[in-house]
Order: sequence, then C-alpha cells, then structure tokens
Amino acid sequence: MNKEFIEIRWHGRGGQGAITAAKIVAGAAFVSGYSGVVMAPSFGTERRGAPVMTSLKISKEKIYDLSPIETPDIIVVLDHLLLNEADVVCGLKPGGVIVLNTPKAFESYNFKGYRLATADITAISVEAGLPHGMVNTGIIGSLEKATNLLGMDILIKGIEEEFRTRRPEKNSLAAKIAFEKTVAGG
Amino acid sequence: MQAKTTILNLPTEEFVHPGTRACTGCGLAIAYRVGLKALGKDTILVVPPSCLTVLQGLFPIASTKLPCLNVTFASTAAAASGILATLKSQGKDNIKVAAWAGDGGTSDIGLQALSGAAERGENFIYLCYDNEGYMNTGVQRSGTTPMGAVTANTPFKGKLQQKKDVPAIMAAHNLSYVAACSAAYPLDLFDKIRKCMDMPGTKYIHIHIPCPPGWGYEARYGIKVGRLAVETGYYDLYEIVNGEFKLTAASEKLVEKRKLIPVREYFRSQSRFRILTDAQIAAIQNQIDAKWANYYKKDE
Amino acid sequence: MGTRNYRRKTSHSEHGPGDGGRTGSWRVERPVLNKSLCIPCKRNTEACFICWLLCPDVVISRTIPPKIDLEYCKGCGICAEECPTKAITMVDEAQFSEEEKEKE
Amino acid sequence: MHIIENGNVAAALGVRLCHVNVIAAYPITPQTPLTEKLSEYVEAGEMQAEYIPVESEHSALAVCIAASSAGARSFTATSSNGLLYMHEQVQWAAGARLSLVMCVVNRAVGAPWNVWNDQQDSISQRDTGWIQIYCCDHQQIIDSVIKAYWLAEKVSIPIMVCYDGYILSHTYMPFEVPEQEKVDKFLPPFRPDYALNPEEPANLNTVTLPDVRMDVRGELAHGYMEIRYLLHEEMRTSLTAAAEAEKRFADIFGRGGDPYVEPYLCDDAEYIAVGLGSLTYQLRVSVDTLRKEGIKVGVMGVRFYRPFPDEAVAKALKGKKGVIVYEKALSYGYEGALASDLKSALYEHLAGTGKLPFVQNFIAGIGGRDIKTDDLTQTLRAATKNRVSKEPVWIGLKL
Repeated sequence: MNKEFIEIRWHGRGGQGAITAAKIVAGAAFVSGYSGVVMAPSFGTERRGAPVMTSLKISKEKIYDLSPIETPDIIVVLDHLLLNEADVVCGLKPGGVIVLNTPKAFESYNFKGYRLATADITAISVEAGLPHGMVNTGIIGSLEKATNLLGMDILIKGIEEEFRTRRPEKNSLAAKIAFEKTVAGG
Repeated sequence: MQAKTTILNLPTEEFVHPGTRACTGCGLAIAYRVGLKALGKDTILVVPPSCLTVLQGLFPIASTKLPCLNVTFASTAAAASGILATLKSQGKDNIKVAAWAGDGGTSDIGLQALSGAAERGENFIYLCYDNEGYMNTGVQRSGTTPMGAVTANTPFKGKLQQKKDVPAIMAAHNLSYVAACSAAYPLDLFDKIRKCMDMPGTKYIHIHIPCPPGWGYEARYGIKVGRLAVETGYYDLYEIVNGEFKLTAASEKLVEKRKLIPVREYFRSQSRFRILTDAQIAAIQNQIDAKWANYYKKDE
Repeated sequence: MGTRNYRRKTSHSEHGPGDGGRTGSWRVERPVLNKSLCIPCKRNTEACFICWLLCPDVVISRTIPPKIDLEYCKGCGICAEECPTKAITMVDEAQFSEEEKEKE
Repeated sequence: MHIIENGNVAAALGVRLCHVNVIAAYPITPQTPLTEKLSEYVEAGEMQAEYIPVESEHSALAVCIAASSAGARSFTATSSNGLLYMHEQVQWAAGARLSLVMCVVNRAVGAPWNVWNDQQDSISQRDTGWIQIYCCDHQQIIDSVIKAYWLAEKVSIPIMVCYDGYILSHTYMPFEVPEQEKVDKFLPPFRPDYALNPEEPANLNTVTLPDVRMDVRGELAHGYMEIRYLLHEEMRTSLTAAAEAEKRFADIFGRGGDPYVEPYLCDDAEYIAVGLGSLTYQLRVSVDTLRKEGIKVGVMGVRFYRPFPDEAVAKALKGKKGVIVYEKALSYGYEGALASDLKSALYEHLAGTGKLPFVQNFIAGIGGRDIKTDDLTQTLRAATKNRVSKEPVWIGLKL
C-alpha cells in the first residue's frame, strides 16, 4: 500500500458512529505527519439505522480534491449485514484491505484479490464494558492490526481524547482487545 | 389598582410634531400621539409599511421624536426582537421597544413573525392599529376588515368573511397582557399601555382606528364613530391579564347599564357598510346580543 | 447643487415639524373658539381640554385659552364636534380675507 | 492551533472569535450544524451573545438588521430556499448599509427539493448589494468570517461568506484556529456611525423621495437615487478596503494572499480554468494532470465575486488563449453568471488589443451531482484544443 496517499471508506449505519471513528483516525493521521486529511460523510439525509458511508483521505500533502472516494485502499465495515445491502467493495483497489466487524469466522468469507481482517467487535466492545452495539472504537483496533498504518499509541490517544467525557478507558480498551483478537489475512 | 388617567394629569410632553402627512381627522394620529405619551421618551419604535410610515414622515424629516426603525412588512416583531437582543447585550434595560403596525401588517403578513416573537416571550409591546383594511394602499380588505364592508377589492358585495380576531390569537400565546382599545378612548389606551409596560414577555394591544377615507364618514365624526362601535357592543374594550378576561372602560359600564345602542346606528354612520341589508344587520345584531348576554351572565 | 457631502449615506431622518408642509393649507373650514363658552376660559382654571386630547395633529395647546396653530391645523373639526359646550365652531375658510390669511 | 473539524464548525469558531453580540438562526440543511454549534457556545457560556431561535429565515435577517441598527455585531447563516425566503431582507440590509456578516452554505434551490450542493442560492443574490466571498477550504472559511467583519464594518456593506454545502460544510479537514488576542488586534469593537437610541433619536429607512430634499437644518439631503448610487460606488471602492483587510490580516496572522483571485500555475498558462469555491481546488488536480501532458493550463478561483474584481481578473487573463469557466449555477436562459461577468471584464479591459481569449462555459455539479476529477480533466483538456460550444455545456448530464 502506498502510504503517501491513502483512501479509506467506512460503511456503517446511521447512529453507529462511523463518522466519529473516521474522525479519530483522521486526527491521529494528522498528528502523525499527514498534513492532508479530509473526512467526508455521505451527504444528505442521514437516518438512524440506514446504511451510511464516510470517506477518509490521508495524504502527506494538502488535499485539493474533495470529491468522493472512487478507488479506496481500505474498506471498514462496522456491520457485517451491510454486505448483503450494499456493494461495499465497490472500487476497492486490487489487494486492498477489508476490515469487517462480524460474529462469523474469518474462514466463512471469501473476498478474492483482497486482504480481509475480521473481529467480533460487537462482542469485544461488550467485553470492554461498553453498551451493546457501540463498535466504533473497537473497529479502530482492527483497522490498525490489518494495516499497521499509524500505530496503536497514537490511535489510543485519539480515542481517549474524543471520548474524554464518555468512558475513555473502556473505549480504548475495546480498541486494544480488538487489535489483539483481529484475524487478518495475508 | 392603578388610578385612571384623566386629561388633566395626562403628560403634556408631545412626541409627534404637527404638520404630518396623515389624512385630515386621522384616527391613528390620535392613538399614536397618546400612545407615545404612555410609552415615553426611552422607547425605540419599530414600524412596518403602513399609514404610520407616511405619518412618520419622509426622508430626511421625521414627525416622531422617538428613535424608530422602519422595517419590511412581514418582519415587525422579529425586528423588535433584534433590538431587544441588542439592548440586552448592551445592558440597557431601561429602554423599551414598541412595535406599531397596521392590521394588514399584523393579522396578515406580519402574523408569523408576531407569533414567533410572542412564543419566544420577547419583552416588548406590540400595538396593532386596526383601521380594518389596507388604507395606505387605497382601502383593500385585510384579515380584520369586518363582514359587509365595501373596500377597493370587495367593491360590490362587501367582504363576505368575518373579521379575524387577532387579540384572541395572541391570547392563545399565553401572553401576560392582551388588550383591546379604541382611538375614541385615548385615556383607556394610555392606561393600558402604562399598565402592561413592566409586565413580562410580549404584550399585545389592539386599537380600533376610525379612518375617514377608508370607512366613509366626515372627518369631524371620527371620535363619534369610534365610540358608536363600542356603545353598540360591536367592538369591545377589554383586557386579558394573565389569561383573565375583563371588559374595561366604556364596555365595562355597558354591562352595568344593560343597554346597547342598536348596531344599525354604527353601520349607518359609514358609507362602507352601505350594502348591508336590514336582514344582515339584524343577523349581526343577534350575534352582538348573544355575546352580550354572555357578558351579562358572567356579571350576575 | 449636489448632496455628495451630506451627513449620512442612508435614509436617516431627524425630527421636526411640517414634514407634510404647512398643512394648514389643507383646511376647508377653520375652528374658531368662543371663549365665553370654553370651560377652562370661563372658570379660568385648568379643566376640560378635550380639544387638546383629541386633536390628531397636535395643534391645540393645553392652555387657557386653548390656542389653535393654524399653520398646521388641517381643519378636521373633531375639536368642534367633541367640545362639550360647543365652544368651537367650524367656519368656512372663504370667510377669512386673504389679508388675514397672510397675517397668520 | 490546528484542529480537524468540519466547515460549519470553522465558521462557528470564526463567529465566536469575532465576539458577535446577536445571532439569529432558523434551521436549514446544510447550514444547521453551524448555528447549532453557536447555540452550544452561547448556552455553555463560551460566548457572550444573544441567540434568537426565530421562526423563519426572513425573521432571522430581520433580527440581524434590527440588532445591527441598534449597534450590535450580528450574525446569521442560511442555505438555499432559506436565503431565497430572506431575499427581501437581503436587499433591505444592503440599502440600510448594515455591517452584517452572513454565511451562505451553498445548496441547490427548489423546485424540486434537493439538499445537495450547488451555488444557485448565493448567485441568485448577486445583485442585492452585498459583498460576496467564496471559500475553498476551512482555513478560508474561518479567516473569511473574521476578515468579513472587519471589511463590513469598514465600508458599511453587508457580506455573504459563501462555502459549498456538504463538500465543505460537512467535510472534516485540518485548519488553524486563530488566536483570540490576534483576532482582537485585527478586529476592533463594532462602533457604527449611528445606533438607534432615545438620546439621539432618528427614524431610519423612511420613505425616501425620487429627488433630493431639504432637511430640518436646511441642508439638502439625498434622494433615493443618491443613496443607492453611494451603495454602488462604495461597493466598488470596497475592493480597495478588501486589499487593506487582506494585508492587515497577513501582517497579524502570517497568511493570506490576493484578496480577489487565487491563481494556480497561471503565469505561463495559455488556458485558465475559472470558478468559485471548492471546485477550483479540485481543478488544481486536473491542472496538475494536464501539465504532465504538456498542456499549459492553470486555474483561478474568484474569491471576491461582488464587487467584481474586473481589473484583477482581466489582468490575470490577459494574453491567454482561452478561459474555461466552471460554474455550479447559471442565469437560466443564457449562461453562467460568472462567465458573463468574465466576458464583460475581458471586453472592458482587453477589447481592441487583439488579446481577447475565448470563453468556454461548463456547468457542473448541479443539485450535488458528483463532480469527478476525471470529468474536469477531460473537459478542460478538450477545451484547450477547441472551444467546445457557444452554449454552456453541462458536465455529466445523462440525457
């Protein structure tokens, strides 16, 4: 993966916190020296429960192109059921990474030509002490495990900063557990 | 209870200059002149387009000695809110804000902004001077034009609909003070403005304004026509203080007297009602009698 | 003659009399006071002043006797109509000579 | 300090830094998060301001007009039909010479309903007597709000700070938040020439006659025409004041540039793409691609759209072969308003020199249709070969 310019597309449901997760990663990328960071939620009428998308571009240079991501390097899916509803891998670069929150086994998926990473973030988050369904911090741990992009330290710092008034330790714990438990393909 | 103001103790300071462009015998000019005496010097006015815009003077001369912001037709109460916000941010709590708008500017185009401001509880006095039509543009019907009145755009049949009851609409906003006044009873208007001035939130005062060209009577009879509206029980003077309705002044006395002048006399005093038939007048008389029967009942 | 250096660049009006001009010229009839009928005049004390209260044009003074500013009085006749003792009567302007009018 | 936030927050922070006294707002997508954020600042005590949640946009601007007339620094924001509903008040604020700043978060106008970005809303207010500034990123949004207050108060003309809905308003990117002390140094407290008050009563915005008239002191006062002429004249001279604002800002904050246009690789270019807002930054990517192919092309963003910086524009376009104008709005029945304005400036300054470039107009992104960088590159490449069409060409139209 070209680490000068990375495009990540996040798939979640309205209310699931995909935007917050992307924002945390954006912030961590910026402090890691990526001066170009652009995070754009899918525009329009966001409704709780409906599928939503967020795109994140990370670059060493200022980003002038704010148009939607067409060929992402990484796809993050916060709910495995979205696989049935949307073409989440659309445009994913060959050899691109799919980070998937799923209770199912890694082996039960077959994404030819892509690198898959899975974890049961829903269960991990509960284990970390978060309310059921809060998966947007755990998934960051999986993303880091799958991509080795920014380093856990800086991501944990970002999570604790974002959630400073809302259970910061439990949120960072979810990311840490997810990092450990994520199964990533080669 | 507040002592009633008399002519002799009415403040002598005038806030309106002579030589305005108001029509000869303008009812608004009387109410405005006395109303400003009640409001006093430390007042900022807000005025939408209306006869008052003309009365107030054309650039660069103002007929009014109080600061005034002329605003667009639909925005009176919102503009009052803006001035209030500024005064609040500047800590100037001694300055009052008063909006003076016509019936069209209140009951029709300005109602949304007024409702919004009243709901927010903006602390100002809104005075609607009701000459029952768009007089400034040449006498067209408004929401408060009464049924049967011939106007420039109800030329033959007269207005077919009832007058919109704006004070009732405002009372539905749970205001601290709503009152109905008349230019023919300027001291009652003075006392009501004074009474509500320090009450919280939005205060609404409706003023019945005889209009010689719009209503069709000789200028000299303006006060008499206004008084007839009250004495026939057709237009009532009242106030609603924190939800409590009470007839006031001449209307209150009518309850004691138990005797109304037939409304026919009011209608026949103005040419705008010339097309009302005896049957129509009788029907309106019945409505008035029913309304007053209710007042009498409450009085017993 | 231009107005480039006028004080304001907005419609910013300052107050003064006679925006509508000398509105006394609008008058068809002139109010004339009969002091012998006027209540404050008769009693020589502050009283009545209904004419002052009801004048739409601020042209009647609250004095004994009440004075009417004919420069601006539009001649509506409300004062005459409402005077409880009929001390004010409306008189056709034509009855006043040109000379007299100029004097005012 | 750099933060990563969305464009609406950038605007809200700018408003907070300017110590605005009165805020009035009515919700409309995609502006809503901006004024929500301001209500948060006010309720949390992070900002000393009166926040009026009005019942309509018409009233929002009414509140600001009145507040400004009474001496308060005032702010509102809107989008799309909200701006159209304000239209009467927009004109009023300019005629009353009020130093207002309003953010317009650009969105398509109805009918039919559409919440996505184009610029038809603010372009339709072009002739209202407001200064219009267009932003390309969040740094420009926050800086423009601050500069706009200085300029509006200097010239007594209201200013719209326009930025693309969603593309900027809801997109997160890093930007520097100016320090409060520096903003206070840049922007002195608001001291209007006159503020409504009983000690010095005046009747404002009264009926004004077609001709001049004597005032109470015996001095001749303007007629309506003089008042309106001065609005126009002072809008023209506000171009100079804008340059002063830019320079003062650069001196204090160490950033800024040309106040009117933002050129990229224009000096040696033969063809120049021109537009308003974030689109011109996207066009930089196309320009980079075409430069690699050896095509001498540049892009120029017009930041200051009204008053129109005709001289700066003509100077930048002088000697070019072609001007390719990309617009997210148009004057229905003719062409994009910016294209017309550019033609007018070129004709005025270059007619007879034999150096008039052709002007090609593209319409893009209407109602939020995705503008793909590839499409921009292709259309730009095509336009450098031949003028494509006399009529504006709609990019990505699927008819």
